[in-house]
Amino acid sequence: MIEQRQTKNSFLIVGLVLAACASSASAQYPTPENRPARAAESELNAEESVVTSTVAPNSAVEAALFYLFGGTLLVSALGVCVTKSVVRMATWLFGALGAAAVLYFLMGAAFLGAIQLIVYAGGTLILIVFGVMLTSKSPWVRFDCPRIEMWAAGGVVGVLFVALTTLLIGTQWPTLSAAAHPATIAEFGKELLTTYLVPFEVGSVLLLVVMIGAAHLARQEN
Amino acid sequence: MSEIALETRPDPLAGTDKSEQGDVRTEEMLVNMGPQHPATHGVLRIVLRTDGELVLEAVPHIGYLHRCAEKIGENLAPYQYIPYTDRMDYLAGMNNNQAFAIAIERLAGVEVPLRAQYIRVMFAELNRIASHLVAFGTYGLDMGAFTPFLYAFREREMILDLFESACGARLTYSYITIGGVTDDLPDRFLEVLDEFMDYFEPKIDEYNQLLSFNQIFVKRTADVGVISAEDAVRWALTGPVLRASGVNWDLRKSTPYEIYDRFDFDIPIGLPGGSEGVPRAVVVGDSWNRHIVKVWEMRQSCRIIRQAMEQMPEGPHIAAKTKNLKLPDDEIYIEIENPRGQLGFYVRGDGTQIPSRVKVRGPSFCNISVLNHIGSGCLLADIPAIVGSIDIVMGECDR
Amino acid sequence: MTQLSVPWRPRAKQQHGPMAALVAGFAKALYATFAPLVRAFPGPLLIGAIVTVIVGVWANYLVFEFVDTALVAADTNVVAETGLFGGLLAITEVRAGLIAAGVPGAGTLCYLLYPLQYGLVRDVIGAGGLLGFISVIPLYVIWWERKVAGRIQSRTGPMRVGGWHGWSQSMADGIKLICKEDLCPADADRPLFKLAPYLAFVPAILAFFALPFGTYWVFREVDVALVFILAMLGIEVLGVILAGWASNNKWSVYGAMREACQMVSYEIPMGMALLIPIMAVGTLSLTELGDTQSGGWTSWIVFRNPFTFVAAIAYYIASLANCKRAPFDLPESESELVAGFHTEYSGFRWSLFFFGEYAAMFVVSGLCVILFFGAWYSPLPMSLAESWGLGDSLIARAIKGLLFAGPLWFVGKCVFLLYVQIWIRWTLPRIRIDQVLYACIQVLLPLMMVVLMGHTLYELFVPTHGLVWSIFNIILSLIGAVAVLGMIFIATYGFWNRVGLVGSLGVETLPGS
Amino acid sequence: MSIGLLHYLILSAGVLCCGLFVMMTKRNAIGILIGIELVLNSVNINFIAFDRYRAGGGMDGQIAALFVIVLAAAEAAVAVAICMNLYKNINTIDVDRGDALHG
Repeated sequence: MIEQRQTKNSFLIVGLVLAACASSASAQYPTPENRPARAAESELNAEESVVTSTVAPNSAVEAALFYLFGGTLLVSALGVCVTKSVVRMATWLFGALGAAAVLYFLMGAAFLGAIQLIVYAGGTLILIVFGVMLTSKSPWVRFDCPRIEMWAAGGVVGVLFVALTTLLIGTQWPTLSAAAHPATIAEFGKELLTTYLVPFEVGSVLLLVVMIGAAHLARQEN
Repeated sequence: MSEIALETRPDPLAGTDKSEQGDVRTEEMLVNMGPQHPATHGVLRIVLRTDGELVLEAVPHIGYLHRCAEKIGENLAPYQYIPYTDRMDYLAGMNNNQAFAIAIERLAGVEVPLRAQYIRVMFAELNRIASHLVAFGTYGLDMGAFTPFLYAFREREMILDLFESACGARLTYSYITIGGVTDDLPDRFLEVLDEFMDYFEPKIDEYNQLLSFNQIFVKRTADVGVISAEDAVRWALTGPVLRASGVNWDLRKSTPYEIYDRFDFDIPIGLPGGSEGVPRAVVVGDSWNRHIVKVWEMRQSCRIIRQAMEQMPEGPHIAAKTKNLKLPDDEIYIEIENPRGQLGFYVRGDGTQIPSRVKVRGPSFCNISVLNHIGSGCLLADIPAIVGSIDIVMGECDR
Repeated sequence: MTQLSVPWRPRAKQQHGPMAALVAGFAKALYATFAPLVRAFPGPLLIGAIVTVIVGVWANYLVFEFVDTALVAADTNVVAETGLFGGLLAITEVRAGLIAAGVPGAGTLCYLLYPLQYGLVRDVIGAGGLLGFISVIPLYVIWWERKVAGRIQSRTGPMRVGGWHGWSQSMADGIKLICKEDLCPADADRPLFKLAPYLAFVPAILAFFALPFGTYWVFREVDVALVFILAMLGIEVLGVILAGWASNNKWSVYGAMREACQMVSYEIPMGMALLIPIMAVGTLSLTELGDTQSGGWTSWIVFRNPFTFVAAIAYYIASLANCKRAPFDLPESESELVAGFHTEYSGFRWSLFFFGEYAAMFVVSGLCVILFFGAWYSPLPMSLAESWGLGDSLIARAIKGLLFAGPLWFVGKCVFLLYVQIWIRWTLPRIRIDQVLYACIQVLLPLMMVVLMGHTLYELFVPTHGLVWSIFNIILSLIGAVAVLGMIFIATYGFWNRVGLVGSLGVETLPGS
Repeated sequence: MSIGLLHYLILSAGVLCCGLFVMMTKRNAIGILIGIELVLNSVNINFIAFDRYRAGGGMDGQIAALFVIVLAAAEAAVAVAICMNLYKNINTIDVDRGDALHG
């Protein structure tokens, strides 16, 4: 009975993912061909890129670092997939988050990389470990999933990955080799408090609400 | 393999109440504190039923140091048994010797020379100081303050030097024996002792500055493990634990043995917070009071020692006949004030040299029984605070 | 013959590996060489070592500065991207540029410094130096802590190993730890158990890579260095939690949970305290934060206004909790939890926790120094140096480095703060977990909120010139002077006090003398 | 060998697929939360990569990524609170057993 329901649930997810796949495949992506208006812009950037190419990290080093940490990210993500113990999953997740943070650094988003480490690694992950400790009876918490469902999920995800990759490779992406200019933290702050002031405030209110809400949820008496 | 072990093991908590009243649903668990644990002062094992940091139950398990001390006493002549008594409470060997010696003397009717009685009292009080110094130091250690421990041991070493000069032993003295003390005081002993007292008495203030009135220490111990006066009496607690609960009861005052009635000293008892410089958070009967009563007792012991030094008479140090005593067909139970409480010896003679029955009432054994009463409902870190304040010696607890 | 069955998993006797043997052999040889020397000439060798370190540091600095000058002189546009290891300068152009810049002896120096043109080579040298520093610091802080503890407790501390005051005691301990068996409990989560010490150790090391020791003395100038270091300190918790969890020991789990509680709560007041210098200066870059405090000790941020003064103290308390030092050493409180999260660890893995802890101690002290206590500047204002008219010669630079600014000042201040940490540890009892959290959430957090608001208002509305400003400045300077003098007095008071012990019973000579 | 936008996008697609797989196969509520974190991270990589390789200035991508991180933290807090509540009520965090609202 429960088995059936589980499979039903996962098929629902499968359907959703396939639908998302299909809709993304049919979407029109901007390519230089269908977007002539940006030609002027890219010219401008070509000019900038000449000026700033000395600032950008050496492309070979960047490539090496990308493959190293991209590989770490993927391996950690796969590790999350195949591990059964929740704490080990969280540890793999930490590997993935750390590698992602290094990639942010690589892409010139140093502030985000640091924030990622603080918020995710320092906060979210501890939250998760907390949750695990509060909710597990034995150190080896395992919730097994029916084998058929594993295969189904794996197949769907594989199809999705292949579809996405073909789609991505087939699309013409802007090929700027470097950022227009590395964003400084000051500009970041300025943007956040001018253009994005409303989302920023909404975000802070959200955090407050979440703080109170989570405390209330966890405390709720039966 | 580990999973099977975990799954098949019977759940010792099955049937216990889940703590539903809390904010967060939690699981209780059993943890073993000891027998090998730095805060249990020897080989005490406390089984804690905990809910996170909260201790719901603390059950002391004793007996790891059981050496059949009482049974041995029924197979040896009393003077042979003296070395066994100081191995019970190894921090207060003199007091244990004294208790057993007094019991046998009263039973067999041995008259103790006056000088011997003065020496005994002096040494018993010195040993009380040494014992309280250990209690003070290790209590600091339990609270995470390492330094007072070494200060206390520095002074204790000096007392042990004095003991060594008198009897050659530093821990298990067998100095106070039936009919007196084994040897007379060595030369210049009283001068050195006087020098030590001059050195030591100001140190008590230093200890208080360093530990007793330290805000963190007060916060850790005040209002922790409170024993009311009624409870203290009901649980048959004795010694500093009883006096900290506000009960003015000390055998040296109430039923003076030896020559304690000749000295002028006070019995420190537990004080409520806010009075006489006591920190506000303190209540009568809490761990802080149990700690401070010992510190004040050190000062009173100093007073007694000084008076004993002044009044020290000349004369023999031991009665004429102390060995091969025939114990009458009678029984006796006497108690004296050990540093930890009332140490009682019950001895029954049957006309031979060897007693037919020896029983000991150990103060640590009686005092530890209150642990579950005051240790439930406190935090995990309070357990060392409580155990340390009760000041147990497992050797005497298990005997 | 039946074999005795044991309740634990039987295991082959483990020998220490070839690596451990190599390290031990090397250290032994080193020790055999130096110990007799040290025993013979402790004083001259100590002075010699200090002088060598200072000279080495400055020579190193000058070399790097030289290369920087060369790079600037040779115009970075000619950097050719020729390989994986960074740009290679055309050596002739550098030479021409240097000669044009008037550097003496540039012709030959240029070729000597050939390898330093590669960014990677310089990174490797820098990282090597940093790692050397990081491995020496815990060794000697541990040794020093034991000496200070000994002094506080009227005993001597390590005296034997190596002769002069047990100078190589930590090394001997390290060798012992490396050679010890690496135990792992039978029911532990083995991979996590083995991983956890590295997770506790590596972030503390990584934090050093963004920590500036002087204006140009930083491995990587990150403009978000402060956030980065905070992140690294935050990650360290993860190692502790995993260690406690993976040990499969209830006491260890207690330690881990305490660490999690403590770190998560103390990060908030710590972050708020750090916001205050950031608000005052307006940057997240530690180099810039430090460089604003060059005008003598009155320009230090701690004396900027009353709120920064409070913030500095609050930061110091929070940082004690952050690197689990007494009185906040609850995760490893030996009287309750035996050893908390590292109960089950032995040997090298155990020592990694301690390396991490001492490195973190240095990092938080370094942050405190940079953000509040004038970074790498001496209490003398830099303007004094200019008024002396020293010029820019090599000797003038050395004098400036010693007297006014430089990594020596930075390390010295850090070491003083480390000393305060040690001093607190051996003086105070430990507080209870509820008191730890109470102190954080109900005392420190509201206090920091008030301080943050007050600081904002102060910065906005109190003039930075004129009478009010002067009065404030004088008052704060007086408070600072009294505090510093008081600290020094208390720190040295014991030295006179202990003389009084001589002659009293049982104390024939002073401990340690 | 030059690293372009495509590389990052493919990487992020891989992480996304892993996250989805985790969400589909794990029965543990916290495991699912971990899957969500992976998916959010792949989104973030996309945002930042687009930000970097986008024509023109601005830092919309980074700001968006910042908000994603904020939301992820908020979501994790609420989700863990829900897990604890779930555990309080049904004594497990197996999501398939939390079907009290199931018709």
